[in-house]
Amino acid sequence: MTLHLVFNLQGLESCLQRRQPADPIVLMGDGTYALSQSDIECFVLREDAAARGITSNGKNIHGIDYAEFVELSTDHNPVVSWAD
Amino acid sequence: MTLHLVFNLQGLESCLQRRQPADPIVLMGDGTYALSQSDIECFVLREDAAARGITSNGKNIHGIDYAEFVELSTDHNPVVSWAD
Amino acid sequence: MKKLLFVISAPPYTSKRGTAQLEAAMVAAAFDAEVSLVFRGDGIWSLLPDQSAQQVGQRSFAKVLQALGDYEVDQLYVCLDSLASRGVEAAELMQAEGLDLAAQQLLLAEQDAVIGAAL
Amino acid sequence: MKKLLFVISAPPYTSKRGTAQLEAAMVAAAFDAEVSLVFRGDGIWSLLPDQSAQQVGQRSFAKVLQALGDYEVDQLYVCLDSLASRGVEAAELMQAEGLDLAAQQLLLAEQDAVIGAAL
Amino acid sequence: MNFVLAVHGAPHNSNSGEHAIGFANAAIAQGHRIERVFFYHDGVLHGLNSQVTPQGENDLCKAWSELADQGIELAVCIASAIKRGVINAEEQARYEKTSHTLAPGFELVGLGQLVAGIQYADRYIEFPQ
Amino acid sequence: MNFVLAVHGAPHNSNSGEHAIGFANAAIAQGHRIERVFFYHDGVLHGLNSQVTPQGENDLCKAWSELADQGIELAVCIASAIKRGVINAEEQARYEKTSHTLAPGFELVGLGQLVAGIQYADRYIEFPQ
Repeated sequence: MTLHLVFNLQGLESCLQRRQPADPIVLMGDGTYALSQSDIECFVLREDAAARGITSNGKNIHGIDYAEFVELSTDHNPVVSWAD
Repeated sequence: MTLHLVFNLQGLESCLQRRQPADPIVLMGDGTYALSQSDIECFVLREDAAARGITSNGKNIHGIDYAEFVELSTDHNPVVSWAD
Repeated sequence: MKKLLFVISAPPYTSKRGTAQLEAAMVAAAFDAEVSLVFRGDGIWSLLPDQSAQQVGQRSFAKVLQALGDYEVDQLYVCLDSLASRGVEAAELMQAEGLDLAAQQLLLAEQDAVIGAAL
Repeated sequence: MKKLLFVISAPPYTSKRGTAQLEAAMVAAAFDAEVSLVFRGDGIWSLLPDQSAQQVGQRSFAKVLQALGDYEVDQLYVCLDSLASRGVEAAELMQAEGLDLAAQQLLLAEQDAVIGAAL
Repeated sequence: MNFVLAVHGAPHNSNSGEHAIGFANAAIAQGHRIERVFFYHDGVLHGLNSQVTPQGENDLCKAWSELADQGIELAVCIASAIKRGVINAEEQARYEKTSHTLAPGFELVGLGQLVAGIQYADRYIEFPQ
Repeated sequence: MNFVLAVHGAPHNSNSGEHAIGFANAAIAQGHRIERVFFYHDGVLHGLNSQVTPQGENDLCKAWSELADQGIELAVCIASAIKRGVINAEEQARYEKTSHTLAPGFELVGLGQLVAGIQYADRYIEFPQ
């Protein structure tokens, strides 16, 4: 199963249009701004969201650190980045 | 009167929303792709459009070179750039 | 004394252009220009409170923004259309006066120069 | 032999990333990878015919694209949604097979690696 | 007329340089004066002296050098420059780097030079990308 | 598990470096191997030796250097690098530049090293911005 790394809002849209529905998504960098707009189920790199002042209160949002990010990467293949 | 330099399609949208209606626009760089989509009256830097393979057949499109670009800049003030 | 408008349309922390824009605005104020600043597009994210930039090893945009006051740069504006299209309420942001597109049109028309309209 | 998909989503000539992507795709083919290429977003502008890049002192993207054939890279695709949203007809472009989003989903799912999805 | 130009984009990731050079040469040909070209953000990378122009591509370094020879000030924002590795001999010594990297004809200046230029010039024209 | 990471964004215009370094350190801590970090496009600017880290900001140069000391290959695409002014002593001589600018721990390589890395590694992970 593919893991999708999303680096901005336009990238999220491109990803959502093209992923398999069950593929997990990690929001990173400016991709974390998506938390203030949508409530898709996803992982989010906690330190990138915190840096930007974004708090996620959605119950489908799973904050992760780099260690958990590495674990997701080993559990999925390939890992595809999106940042249109 | 302000002269607007537009460097991409998103920049054109931002510019159109905020310029005075009579302000002239120069499309440059990736802003020249707008020619294949819209028919607003505008100037276009001819060599940037040609490089990208864009031909303008609209009658409101005025191709210019750098010399004419300089003349437009002296005739207007300020000159504002758009490239969101 | 010229009227200079600084535009911030990129989000903070990925590129560092927004911070550099603030620094330029402070210098302009120190040079006695009449300075205003507008946040639009993804630049509006710069105004979220509670940024913790030290987590990613950067200076906090919010701190640089506060320093603007020391330079008497107090004409801070935010584009209401950019907020609406991102589902953000003005009340969620640090203080900046909301401007609709017509008001931005007027603001632009009275400037001597616009800096970083593309940032 | 791995399946590698190269994505081009930036227009040519402003950044030079598209050309660099083509070069990487050729090297991958020379290394016996199974290579495909998809143009989407503003990357679709790369496929306009009659580019005259020498006018701005650059190499023509179209020429590098033609060289792909020498490396037997012949799986060239273009996103039909990206064309539609830009008002471009597939017939106006240099040859690439049109794919809708469902077909791109299948193409992505069978890759071992995707390179430059962000370009 | 008197112009200040601003270059905000990196050499290989934008057309900022091409646009500014094209404008400057046309303006000079018409008898105008380019008071200063101000390099800001990633634009400061135009002043890096170790760049190699690929065959068949625009030689921007040569074009800048020709503008400098005509007395045009190529002003590189020092704050943007040193963090990107564009340093003169003085900054090399200060930060104990192995070499200076600022191309001939360019100089490192403060942001005040941008503002003073805008205040003084008839036109400020920005080439963002 | 064996990773190849790719860095595509410039140091001060992206978070590519921060993301790749964060990932690499966490992967190593879990006993994984980073086969290679491949710097491409503007990402090659991470290898420029004249950069000065601003006070209070992440010292990426130090972080890269620590990764290199652990035996991780910092592979800089030579085609992307020389046109952006990131050159080693050999390229300095070839193009008659005044100094080399490649930071210790980085090396210039061909695009083949990207492809070979992807072919060999268990995962390819790209940090575009």
